[in-house]
Amino acid sequence: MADIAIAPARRTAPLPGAVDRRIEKSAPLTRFVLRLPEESITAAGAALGLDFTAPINRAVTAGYRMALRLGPDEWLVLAPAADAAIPGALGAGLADRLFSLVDVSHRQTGIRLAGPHAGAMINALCPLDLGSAAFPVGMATRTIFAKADIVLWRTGIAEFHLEIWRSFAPYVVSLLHEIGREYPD
Amino acid sequence: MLVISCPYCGDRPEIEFSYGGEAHVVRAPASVTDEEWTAFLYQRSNARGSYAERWRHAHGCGRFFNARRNTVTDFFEQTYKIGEAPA
Amino acid sequence: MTQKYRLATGGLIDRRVTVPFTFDGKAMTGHAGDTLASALLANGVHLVGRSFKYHRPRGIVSAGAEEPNALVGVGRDEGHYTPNLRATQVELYHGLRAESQNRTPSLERDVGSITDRLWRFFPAGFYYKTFMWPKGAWTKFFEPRIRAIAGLGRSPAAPDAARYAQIYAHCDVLVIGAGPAGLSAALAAAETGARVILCDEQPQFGGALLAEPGQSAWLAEQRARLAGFANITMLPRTIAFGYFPHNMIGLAQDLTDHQGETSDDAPRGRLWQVRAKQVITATGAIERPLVFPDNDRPGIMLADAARTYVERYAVKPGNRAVVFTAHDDAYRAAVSLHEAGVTIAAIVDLRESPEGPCLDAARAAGLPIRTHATIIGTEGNLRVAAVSVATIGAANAERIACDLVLMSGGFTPSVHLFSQSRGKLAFDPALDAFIPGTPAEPTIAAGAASGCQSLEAAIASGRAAGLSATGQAVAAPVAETVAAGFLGEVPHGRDPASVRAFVDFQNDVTAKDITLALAEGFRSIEHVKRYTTTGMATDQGKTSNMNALGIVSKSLGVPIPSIGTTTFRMPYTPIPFGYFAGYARGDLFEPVRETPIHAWAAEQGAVFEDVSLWKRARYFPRGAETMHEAVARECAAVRAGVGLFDASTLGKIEITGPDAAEFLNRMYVNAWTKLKPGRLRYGILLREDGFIIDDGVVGRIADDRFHVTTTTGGAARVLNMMEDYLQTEFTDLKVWLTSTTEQYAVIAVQGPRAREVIAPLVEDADISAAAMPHMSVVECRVAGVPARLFRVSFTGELGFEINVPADYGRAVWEAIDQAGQTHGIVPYGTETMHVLRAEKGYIIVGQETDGTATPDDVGLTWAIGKAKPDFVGKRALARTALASQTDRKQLVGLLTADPAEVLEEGAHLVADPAQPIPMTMLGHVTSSYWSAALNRSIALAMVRNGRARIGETLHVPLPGRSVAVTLTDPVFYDPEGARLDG
Amino acid sequence: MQKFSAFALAKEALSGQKGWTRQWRDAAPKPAYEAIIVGGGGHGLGTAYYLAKKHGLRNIAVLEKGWIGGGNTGRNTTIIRSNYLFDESAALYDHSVKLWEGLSADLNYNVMFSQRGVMMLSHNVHDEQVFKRHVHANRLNGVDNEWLSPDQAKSFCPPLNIAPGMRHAVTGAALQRRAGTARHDAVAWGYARAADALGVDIIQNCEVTGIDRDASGRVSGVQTSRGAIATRRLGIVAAGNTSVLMAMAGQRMPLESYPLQALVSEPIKPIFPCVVMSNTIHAYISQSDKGELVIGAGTDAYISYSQRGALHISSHTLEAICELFPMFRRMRMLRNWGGIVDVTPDRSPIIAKTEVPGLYVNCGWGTGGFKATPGSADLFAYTMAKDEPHKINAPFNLERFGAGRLIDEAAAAAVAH
Ligand SMILES: Cc1cc2nc3c(=O)[nH]c(=O)nc-3n(C[C@H](O)[C@H](O)[C@H](O)COP(=O)(O)OP(=O)(O)OC[C@H]3O[C@@H](n4cnc5c(N)ncnc54)[C@H](O)[C@@H]3O)c2cc1C
Ligand SMILES: NC(=O)c1ccc[n+]([C@@H]2O[C@H](COP(=O)([O-])OP(=O)(O)OC[C@H]3O[C@@H](n4cnc5c(N)ncnc54)[C@H](O)[C@@H]3O)[C@@H](O)[C@H]2O)c1
Ligand SMILES: Cc1cc2nc3c(=O)[nH]c(=O)nc-3n(C[C@H](O)[C@H](O)[C@H](O)COP(=O)(O)O)c2cc1C
Ligand SMILES: [Zn+2]
Repeated sequence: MADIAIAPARRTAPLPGAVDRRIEKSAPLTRFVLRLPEESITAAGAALGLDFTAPINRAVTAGYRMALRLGPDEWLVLAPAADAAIPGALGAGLADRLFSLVDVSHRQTGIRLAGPHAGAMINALCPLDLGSAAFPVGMATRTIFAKADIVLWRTGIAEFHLEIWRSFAPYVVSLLHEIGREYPD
Repeated sequence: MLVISCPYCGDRPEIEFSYGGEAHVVRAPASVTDEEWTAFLYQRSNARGSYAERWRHAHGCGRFFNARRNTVTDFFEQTYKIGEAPA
Repeated sequence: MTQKYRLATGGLIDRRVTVPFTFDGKAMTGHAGDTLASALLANGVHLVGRSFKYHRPRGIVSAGAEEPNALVGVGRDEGHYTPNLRATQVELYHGLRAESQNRTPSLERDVGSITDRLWRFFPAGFYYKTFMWPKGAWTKFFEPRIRAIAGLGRSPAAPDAARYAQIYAHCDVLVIGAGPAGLSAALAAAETGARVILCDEQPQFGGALLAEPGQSAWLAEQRARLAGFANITMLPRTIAFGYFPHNMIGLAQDLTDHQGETSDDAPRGRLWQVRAKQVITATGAIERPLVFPDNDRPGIMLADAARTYVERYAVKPGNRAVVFTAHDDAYRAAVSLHEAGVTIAAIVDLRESPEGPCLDAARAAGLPIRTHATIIGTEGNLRVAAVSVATIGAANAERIACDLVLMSGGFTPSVHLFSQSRGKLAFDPALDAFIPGTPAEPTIAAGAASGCQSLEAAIASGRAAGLSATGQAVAAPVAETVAAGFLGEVPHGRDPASVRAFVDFQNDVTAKDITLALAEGFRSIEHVKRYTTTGMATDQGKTSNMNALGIVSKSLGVPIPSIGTTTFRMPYTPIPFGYFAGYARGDLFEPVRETPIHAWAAEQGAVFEDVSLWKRARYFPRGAETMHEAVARECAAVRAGVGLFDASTLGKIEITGPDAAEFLNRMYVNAWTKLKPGRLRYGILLREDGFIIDDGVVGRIADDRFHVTTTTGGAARVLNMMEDYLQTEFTDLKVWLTSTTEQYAVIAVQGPRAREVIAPLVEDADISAAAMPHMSVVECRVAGVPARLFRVSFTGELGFEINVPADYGRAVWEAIDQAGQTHGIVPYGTETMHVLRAEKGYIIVGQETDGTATPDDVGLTWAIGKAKPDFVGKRALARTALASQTDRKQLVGLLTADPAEVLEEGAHLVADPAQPIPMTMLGHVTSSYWSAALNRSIALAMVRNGRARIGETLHVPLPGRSVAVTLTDPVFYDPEGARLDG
Repeated sequence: MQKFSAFALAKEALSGQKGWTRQWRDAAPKPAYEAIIVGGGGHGLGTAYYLAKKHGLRNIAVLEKGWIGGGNTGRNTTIIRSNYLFDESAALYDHSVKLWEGLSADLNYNVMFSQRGVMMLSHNVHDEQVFKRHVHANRLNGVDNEWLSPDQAKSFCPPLNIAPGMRHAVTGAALQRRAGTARHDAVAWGYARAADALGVDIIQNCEVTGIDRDASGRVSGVQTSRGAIATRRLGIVAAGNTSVLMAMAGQRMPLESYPLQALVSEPIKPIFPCVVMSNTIHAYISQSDKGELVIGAGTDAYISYSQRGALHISSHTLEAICELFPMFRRMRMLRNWGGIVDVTPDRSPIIAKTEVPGLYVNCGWGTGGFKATPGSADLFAYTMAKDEPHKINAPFNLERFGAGRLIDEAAAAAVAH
């Protein structure tokens, strides 16, 4: 047992410095990789209040919770850092059904990129078609940005949320900054 | 950069994928002869023309799947999920 | 100099804006809208360069991308210098500095032109036939001299100052070329609402119509319509350079280069990678030169180019011209020049009795026409001065003085991109040219690129392409009669041995070189190309390939379609490397991965090393310490007290699911079923071929949950391999894999005092030796933070590895460092970690192993779960060469006779250092360090049959000496492992 | 064979170049040959030459589906070196370098073997360990290879950027001075001409479409696009297409064929004196005698016979070139192309008999067989003539895979080319 008093630990975010004027660091989030075999999908949705039947590469939100379906059986569940109820709710809701839940809150970090050139800036180094027909608001997928793997989620017509592994985050942000130098806003 | 149709995600750019070599090479059990083991481990049809191969949508849904591609033109004939039979 | 050859009216240049520039240091002016070529011509300059091989004086031949001759170096300073730019493509800007190339000391007097006087000694392929003796003379003597004469421009001498941008784009229709065909295509497609991209390499849209004042109203109307469509992306100054599989097109867009001396803040250019549902190539056609004796003098240019200089740039390319043609279009040029005040001394037409409206117009203008006639020679040193004209087949020639010769052999459709797309070309006998045939990709050719010659046909074919690309009904094509022209060497009746009729102007390939190649047995057009170098210059044969083909066809008596073309390859015109490199520069070249503790280490003055993409602290020098001193101190501190090490880069994989243990059984050599929750095991992973690919400690967190670690460099590879087996091989298992490498910061606390240091910080766990033995794991809180606490050691000392959520890594690290101060804690780096583990004989995968080592080779047979029926690599271990006990290299320790001698890693071992070369090598040193603990050097080595040789002496031969070593057990320190249980 | 020399050039200069004769005959297939080589690349033509010259065979044909030298021989970055790690490889490649040193004279054809030195850059501690292991092994094998500091590397190759702050700073280099380049086309043509002079039929536009075997299973001939041709000794030297040909004899091979790209810049005056390779950041560069920067890229991820590679692969290489040589960032790409390289599991070649009597195979050179051309041809000719391997190529057999006796240069060094 600890025999000295321990002060609450300080968090050090993976993106320490200031970022681009178009780039906002997201607040700390709780993040889980949730894997669900077919038979657990509905029950898990009921437990967390999220629609897990939505198609692959879509985001669903309910209140402050969000889930991005990144694979046929894979969801990235996001919630404010204070939401500590997810594992418990799933455990209770799924009882003896199979699922896998892994906490990745610190594995990655989020940024929000917004503005009229947000799509073009991402397309500088991401090969996806980000036209609004091919990549509508609500679409979310893992993809490539230069030499980094990212999760790209379109949260608005000119607004994207990116999830990036922490050690790649400075690289992605520096690239976006470099790309953004030629755009006025 | 090819366009590859992931059976889960649809058409996506090649750089999201990793290559998995020839498909339908069944892993030999430990009981096989040296020749059979060597065939499994090293010998590939390496076909010129229609070729069954594996890809993984590594920077996407993460799934492995199979494809048939013409190795002369690089055009895909089809892609299909693991466990499914080619059309 | 005044612009003596500038016309008073007409053209698209802006006479209000005078633009100063220099050429070879000479100050001149041009106007906005000029190219460097048109401005030079306006100043009466034709001589602009020297050819590649013979250093012949060369002038401007064309007005576009096909230019073979007018290559110049441009740039305000070395950081902005580019060699080999085509003056015909360089837009004039204020202060432009251009210099000629491939000449010493000056363009007018060039010592290199000695090769021209000796040209008879330098036929095609001459270098294959000589310079072979004496041995070594090629590299030392001949080659350097040949290299000095060859080459065109010079490399910039300083790093490029510019920045480059890139973008991926998608569209329904990409239209390449904005001439009448491309404009019509883009508009027809855009009307349906399709996403259209329209690009053209020129600064303005219009293509051929930019030189047709009569069509300016039509052009203005089309441009206005374009502007009305929000769904058209318009990209002027954008070259489509490459056609890649699955309809991806590479575009190079010039952003600021044409503006000249702008700041380097804005990117110089942008690489586009466009994925199009349909592509329309409306890339026009290129006029062909005629191949006649001495056809390469400055002042000899393509007819349509001359007309373009008059009509578009308002420049008179000479005062007195002879027009040499096999095509009607040159008559239009003749009339244009005539109207601009150029005397047309003669129109020499190869054809017997050409007729048509173009000839009528020339006749009406009173221009002298000689049909069935040819040019058999030219005169003039640095500029053409006269031509000799003869009736075909006749002996006597007429000398006609001139300062300008226009030539037209007809037009070659620009099929480069279509052909790059692997579409099949079809030979059109009416055109005497290849046109797009069966496509391989969704692509349509339009306009002159598809063989149209009239404006009406070009517009109609463009519109039809735009409609069909968007799935609409298309009307029948406009009927037109097209004219071919002439291919190959023109008849001149002179001794072929004594004349040079140039086919490839830049590489100095003559008609005679091509027939020589044929005579020497080079029959395939690909061989002809490579033996003569025709078409291999920086213009890639845009003006020469068809003529070369014509010569081959006539010489061999084989029709052109049976000969075929050489392969079209990207890029269509040369593209700067910088476009491809784009943003990937300096720290943005590749991600620099840093751990959560990196900043702390940097603040302490750590020296870092690159391990895959990671930066890892290698050692923490104090004051002026060398690496050796720092490492010795860090080692001693860990052995005697306690040290702190950042192990965050280790790969981590969370394996969950009811079958997790069985999955590990099948993947790793080890047995996992009996591993209890809360315990750790060292695992070894093989490839299916039996060789070690990775290793790491695996902790069982719960029955259905494992925490797997991998090497730093192996993290992604191992996860991918596991996913592969899980998804495709062991599909019966209910298991899920999640990378947690970056979820945790990993802090290793190692040394006899490790427990004392961390104990005060640990909550919710009993870490006493009894409760938490070596190789166990517990979930608890450390410094107030939830942690997975491993009791594990890679140093041989009592040790812990604390996994905490990454954002808390630094705080926990600092808390431990703080708590450790009274115990003399020191941070240590990877170098110390290496020494400590080597003292214990622990291997590093990738250092002791190199992809050819089995578990037994490195003494890890004990780890193999013998009872398991199968695991990845098991079957392979039974192969003869792997199962051998005597033939394999095995891990041993080495002690040098002189304890101060630290062997070099990579050095090899032999039994007899006196044997002759090649020596029989028995193995090599994999790791070698100064051991502070043992106060001597130690080394690990892989040695053939090494375990049986322990105790023997072997030798490490070094340059000039040899070091004797004794083979020992690889564990140098605490062989009983007593310290682990501290 | 007409003798090539400065004298011959002078004579022809004065007599209108009329005296040059064919460098090789455009032979039509005969019904039968003592030995047939499939594949008119450097290795195949060289094999025919040595079979005729050293082993006295006279009735030999080389069958080439296109034009000789049109395969990888005509599309490689021409790097020649022999500083390989394992004894087997060092012996093989150094045998070749020694033959290169006399090749122009032997063939009476200037193949422009230029021993300007090949420098391999190290960028981290691991690279250093690997390269030093090479340097030591090479020295004991009699192969020259030396370790250079970054400054020494810079003075050997002045355009090199050795700034310590680079993303992948240069920490040293291994230099083989005897290594260098040669003129790729000349190698094919020189062998063809010399083989032709010894009576070898070089038959172009002749694609082998089938392999015939007699009742005993022995090779009895080939089917081709120009008819059937009989032979009892068949050597397959078809690089990227080896699997396709061997399948005609029912043989599955341990090979995969990948696209490999190269590119050249526009020519410039001499600036780059040697060859530089960086495996860590994927760049290979030299300057040809004509002045182009010759740059090698990596393979594409997938099997392909398309002879072209993807843009992102060559872009990646150009990123690396621009980092190492920042003044080349403004240089322009002139032409880019691809070849088909046949890769074995251990990245070492196969020069061997097969289980089919009369069938021999020389393949698996992957991204690095140009350097081996004369040595490989010499040893393969020996193997075909004697029906047993020479001791240098004996380890490079087909059985090594099953036995696990791999010669894994790639695993040992992650070195291509
Ligand atoms: C881009 C690139 C760069 C390279 N760089 C280097 C380097 O720097 N250094 C180095 O040492 N190596 C390099 N290599 C490898 C090297 O080019 C090859 O290993 C070597 O040239 C192989 O020679 P070859 O004679 O075996 O094959 P090839 O020259 O490919 O000859 C094989 C011939 O077989 C013919 N053929 C195939 N099928 C048939 C059939 N059915 N019937 C008849 N003929 C057939 C083909 O048409 C071809 O001409 C490189 C390769 C590439 C592609
Ligand atoms: N015989 C002939 O073929 C012939 C001769 C003279 C004039 N013409 C006239 O030429 C016109 C033909 O119209 P068109 O639209 O087919 O051709 P065009 O020559 O008018 O336009 C082609 C355009 O494509 C651009 N281009 C070519 N390759 C490119 C590339 N790779 N990337 C970007 N841009 C590229 C060129 O800069 C040019 O602007 C008609 O007016 C016709 O009468 C034809
Ligand atoms: C060492 C080397 C140098 C080359 N130099 C040139 C060159 O200067 N100009 C050129 O057009 N092509 C050059 N090439 C490329 C060839 O033109 C051609 O692209 C290559 O042989 C592949 O053939 P393919 O493109 O016809 O398929 C060179 C090729 C090699 C191997
Ligand atoms: Zn997918």
